[in-house]
Amino acid sequence: MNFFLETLFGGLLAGTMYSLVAIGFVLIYKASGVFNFAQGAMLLFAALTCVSLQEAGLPFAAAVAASVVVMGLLALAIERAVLRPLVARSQITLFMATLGLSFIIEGLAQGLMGAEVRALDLGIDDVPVFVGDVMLSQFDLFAAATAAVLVLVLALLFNKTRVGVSLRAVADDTRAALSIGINLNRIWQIVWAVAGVVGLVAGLLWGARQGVQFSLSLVVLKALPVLIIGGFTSIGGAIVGGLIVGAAENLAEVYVGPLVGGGITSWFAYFLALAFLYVRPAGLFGERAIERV
Amino acid sequence: MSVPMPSGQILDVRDISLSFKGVKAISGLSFSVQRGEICALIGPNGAGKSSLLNVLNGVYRPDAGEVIFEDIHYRRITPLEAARRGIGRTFQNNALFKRMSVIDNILSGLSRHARAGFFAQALGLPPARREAREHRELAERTLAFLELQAHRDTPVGNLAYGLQKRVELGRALIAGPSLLLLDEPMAGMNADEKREMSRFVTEVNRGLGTTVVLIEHDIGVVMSLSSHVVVLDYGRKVGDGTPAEVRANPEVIAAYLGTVQ
Amino acid sequence: MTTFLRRVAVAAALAAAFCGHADAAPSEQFFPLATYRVGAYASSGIPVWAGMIDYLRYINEVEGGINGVKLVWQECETEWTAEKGIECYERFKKGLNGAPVAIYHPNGAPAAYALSDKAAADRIPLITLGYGRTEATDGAVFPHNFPVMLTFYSEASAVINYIAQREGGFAKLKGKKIATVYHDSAYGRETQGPLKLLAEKYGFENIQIPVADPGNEQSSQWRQVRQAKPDWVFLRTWGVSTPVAIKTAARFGFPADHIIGDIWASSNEDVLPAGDAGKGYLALTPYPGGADFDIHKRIKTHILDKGRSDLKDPKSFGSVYYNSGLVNAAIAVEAIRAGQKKFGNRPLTGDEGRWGLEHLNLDDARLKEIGFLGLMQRLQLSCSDHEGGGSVRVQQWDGKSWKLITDWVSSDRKTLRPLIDAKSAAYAREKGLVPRNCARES
Amino acid sequence: MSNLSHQLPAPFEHAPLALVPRAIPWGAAALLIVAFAGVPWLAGDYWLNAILIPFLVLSLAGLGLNLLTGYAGQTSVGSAGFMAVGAFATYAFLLRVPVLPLPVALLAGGAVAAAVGFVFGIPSNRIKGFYLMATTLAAQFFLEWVFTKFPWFYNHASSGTIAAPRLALFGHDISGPVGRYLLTLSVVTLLTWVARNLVGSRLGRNWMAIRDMDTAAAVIGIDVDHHKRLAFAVSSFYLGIAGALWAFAYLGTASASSFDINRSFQILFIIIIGGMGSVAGNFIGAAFISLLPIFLSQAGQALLGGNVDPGQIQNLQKIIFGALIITFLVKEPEGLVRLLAGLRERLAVWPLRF
Repeated sequence: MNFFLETLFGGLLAGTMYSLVAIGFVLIYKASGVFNFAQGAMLLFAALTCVSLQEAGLPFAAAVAASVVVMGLLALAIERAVLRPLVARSQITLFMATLGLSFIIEGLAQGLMGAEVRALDLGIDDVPVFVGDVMLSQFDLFAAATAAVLVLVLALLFNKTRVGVSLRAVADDTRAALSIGINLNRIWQIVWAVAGVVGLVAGLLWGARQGVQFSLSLVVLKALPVLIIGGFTSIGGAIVGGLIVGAAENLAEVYVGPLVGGGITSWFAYFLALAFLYVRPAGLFGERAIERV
Repeated sequence: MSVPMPSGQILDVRDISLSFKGVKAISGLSFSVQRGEICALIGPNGAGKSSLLNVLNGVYRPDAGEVIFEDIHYRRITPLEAARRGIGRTFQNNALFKRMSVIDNILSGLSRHARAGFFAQALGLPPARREAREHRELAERTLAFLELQAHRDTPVGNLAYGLQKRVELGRALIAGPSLLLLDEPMAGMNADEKREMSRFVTEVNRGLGTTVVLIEHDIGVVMSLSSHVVVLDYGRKVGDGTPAEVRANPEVIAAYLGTVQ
Repeated sequence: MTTFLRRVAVAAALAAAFCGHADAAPSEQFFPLATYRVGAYASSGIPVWAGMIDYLRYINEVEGGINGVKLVWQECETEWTAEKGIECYERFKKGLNGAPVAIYHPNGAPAAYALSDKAAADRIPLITLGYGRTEATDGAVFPHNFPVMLTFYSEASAVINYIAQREGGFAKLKGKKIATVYHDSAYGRETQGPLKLLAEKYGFENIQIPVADPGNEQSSQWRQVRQAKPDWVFLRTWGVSTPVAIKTAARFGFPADHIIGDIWASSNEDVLPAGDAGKGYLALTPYPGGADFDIHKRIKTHILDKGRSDLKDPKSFGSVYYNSGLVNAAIAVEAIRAGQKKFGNRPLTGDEGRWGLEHLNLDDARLKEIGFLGLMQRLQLSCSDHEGGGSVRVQQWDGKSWKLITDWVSSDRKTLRPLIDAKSAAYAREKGLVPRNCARES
Repeated sequence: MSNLSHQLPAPFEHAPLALVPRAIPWGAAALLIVAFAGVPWLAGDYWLNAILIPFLVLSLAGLGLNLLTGYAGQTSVGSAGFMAVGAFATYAFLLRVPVLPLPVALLAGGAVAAAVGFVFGIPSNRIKGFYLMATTLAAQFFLEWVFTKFPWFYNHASSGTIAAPRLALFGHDISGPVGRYLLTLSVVTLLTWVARNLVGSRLGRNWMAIRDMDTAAAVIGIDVDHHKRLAFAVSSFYLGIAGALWAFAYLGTASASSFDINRSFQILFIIIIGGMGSVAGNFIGAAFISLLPIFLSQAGQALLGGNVDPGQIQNLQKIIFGALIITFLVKEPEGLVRLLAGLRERLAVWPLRF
């Protein structure tokens, strides 16, 4: 029973790491209707920028601040070069454009900052913590707390600021938002920048865990089932989806894995997502559009 | 429950109710359509006319009530089954296949009549070729009837709105439906185009004996084209009868004058 | 559009130029370098090419080539993929400006598999150190594949031998638990067969725990490890899954000094990202890290200090992957030297290169001579044995660098050879091949 | 059928008939003659092994995906998974039923892939768009896992790889570069012809109708669910055969990782660049995608020599590639095939316009 609880809690905590990546997706999808495959590349780019600056001698806080600026500039460039020319095109077209974008960002990241593995130390002791008999990871707790703070900050940003209100207007009804004079391009720039910063946070946490290197961009594949379960349009959904995927994946690997030879985490989350989809075709929290004909 | 339909009727709508997320779109609507007539549905925007058509051919699923079409009773039917039973349909905002040519759009209307199997088509075997040739002839005739030959190979997305309406009519027509549902077939047309479209509808109705249910805002067109008018307002029926009867109905006048100037 | 067409025209012209070079009498030996400097595995590749190029440069500039035959090399980027690997091979196989190819390093498992048949048809030997088909040890069935020094089977045996050494003899293995945490791929699974056999032989409990690719989240695996409480963990991950494994192990309280990394989990790049969690981590390797070997002193004086090194980051000098580049290059150079004894001091063809490899014999004296003693094990190849070595050294990470803690630990290749013979025979049947008769080869 | 025309009103009967006569595709015929008769004599090993064979196989894979995505409108990023099914199934047939001739084994492998594709296409009745794409990702990862997990699929080889058994056709050994090229070319020609038949027939029309608007397709009597599943099956058949050719005619030895997600993306790029909803576009896209990197690396090698880090050339190539994809999406969403058609139209009126 203890083992079960430990697996469950460990999985839930691990799931928040997925949620962190998924949140960036949700922001962009809500504001610009783009399924941003390049989120993984942005994560890599952000973390690599931060580590490179740190290596160049900047203190950690300054490096983070500078990375935030860089991600803002990247967002500006993306909005200009990709989103604006493709406005009003189909979602699939936009998705494919982000595939191209991910190539560019990955090429840039490795070209400018090298392909070596960089260690990243956030100064968190990664030693086990015991709650009763149940072992938890301090690092995971920290990551979960970070995710919570991030969600709180985002909630404040979207509910209390003018930018946030216009963003929600855009997400609700783009045409109506345009008609009341909201500058769509500006909103996109801001949202992509915020998503870049979310990517930075996720990139630093993932980077601390596995080293900052190319494979950081692969975490995007882990975030997809999370999005599907949670729905593309809900930050709450991204959190819940991450928790579900994390817990289910861990439980499945431990309890189902041995029956089929293990190593099932690569696809289990996707099948779980499929099962959810079959019941709710637009995710747990997503809303299914009524087809108007 | 299933009271038999009087002969001469092709469609009987009984107590249909439909709502979206708790908002009533149609409530307790009943009316019937005689075989061979042109029945017009009129009413202000949001009265539930399009929703009703969507219920009839299964795009929407009503909460209550029953539809009787020919000899089948249903509340919920799939659009596919409705098409197979002979209900043809055009849409308010044109539901054409925009990247396909005019002739391909018309041809697609025949697909439920096709018999050639997968391998016959894949390998270009004689049965498939013969069928394709026959279908093409029929499509060419439809094009000619609707005077669309000049646009045969144009992608419909590039056509003027009025022409698109005609293509959509052709696509529904070529399948030989016994009931044709036309959702604002003359929307956005000028007087000449409306006259032409009216002519097509009349010819289809008389030549083929196809029963037509259409939604139209232009009262003039409705009065000259149809033999039966049903008036809806806020999802309820407020009038039902010949054009003359409906024109004299005070409730109809109130509903109409209240919204349309 | 027109610029695009122009570009295509230039490309066609270039490609034509490549295909139709004039044949001159060869005076140089061509070393094709199929590299991977970008993509997911670039971080491990970059130091390898530096090691290879530095060694080739050292041979050319200090020793005047191999018995006077100068070496030329050219790079071709494969991104560790099979397609680009094939493209590079096809580009290179005819040689460079007349300089022939004697030996080819596919550098990457996908390319190695894809080139196996093609190289056999072109009669060019492939060296796959630490990857490739284990059953290619049987040179009778695989004349052109050379999984030299260490196959995954030998590696499995060597790790058990090392554990026995630590535990105080093979008798002590009985009842011990040895868990293998492996990357769930063909590479990761390859030790399952030999470990099963050895577990039966020595009576230890063989626990296998797979990590799905890419392996950046492993809490469920290490929770299983924690539950099973093994005495030792044999870590057969690769790429990003290694540092994640080391970190996650620490998170679950499993001691790093009881984890033994395999050949692909034994580099600086594998432990550096793990930070403090990697302190004490053990790893076995056929090419240990360290810059104190004799060859390093020579290369430092003649190449590095003259600014002629291919290394961009001098910190990597003596890193495990840099040293693997040295060892890979040295095997090829020595094989060509062996071939020259029979064919004369001239550039060799693929066939001659293969003969040289099958008659390669590096004993301690020769290793000392070329400066590789301690860095490279004794190696003797033959027609029936394309592996030759089978030993590893165990190194321990102290947080900054690797410290060698053992001499060469050999493997029990005799016990495992029947497994290999069965697989190579199955392959021969499948392909309808008639094995060579090694007794009649000279 | 004829009973339908009896119901037509008078104007229908008198309508003039204008059927377009079928033109003989001289261009295609000439291309085929060159490909079958000329290329084997002219091209060396490098062109056959490293460029033409993979180009043809990728074109075929692109064609398979294009049927599903470009024609039926269902985006898939699991193409490589279905290729793997075709490769491993063909291998199993060749290995375990040695009497089967190669073409039959290929067909059977394709059929198995089609069946698997059909199964993964079942959710398409409820799941749409990006959500459906996730289904195909599930297929990708699951199939990759299956073909590493169960040693039966690769005959218990220690390396997890499958190697081409002796390639022979009617007793002729075709394992040389020319033999493998001709095998690939024949298969691709045949399947391209079939694909042209399909997309020009009612089936292709129905797929396009579903792509353009699936609700309307159902309303006019097209069985949308059935056609979507059929598209998955047919597409997977093509991909399966492409996978078998990739493994045996091109690579020689393959494993599950030869069919990873990057291959799926590569095939998706082929159809984006070449042109969705076009048969010829797949060939153009595949040519582009297989030649561009080779051109860039050769050009880099030739122009810059050893002065530039080859890794940087590769990074640059990645950036160029990504930029090209975006440029295509912005400037020519219908792909290179449209661009070339435009060029041809302009050339046709050349003396007048230029």
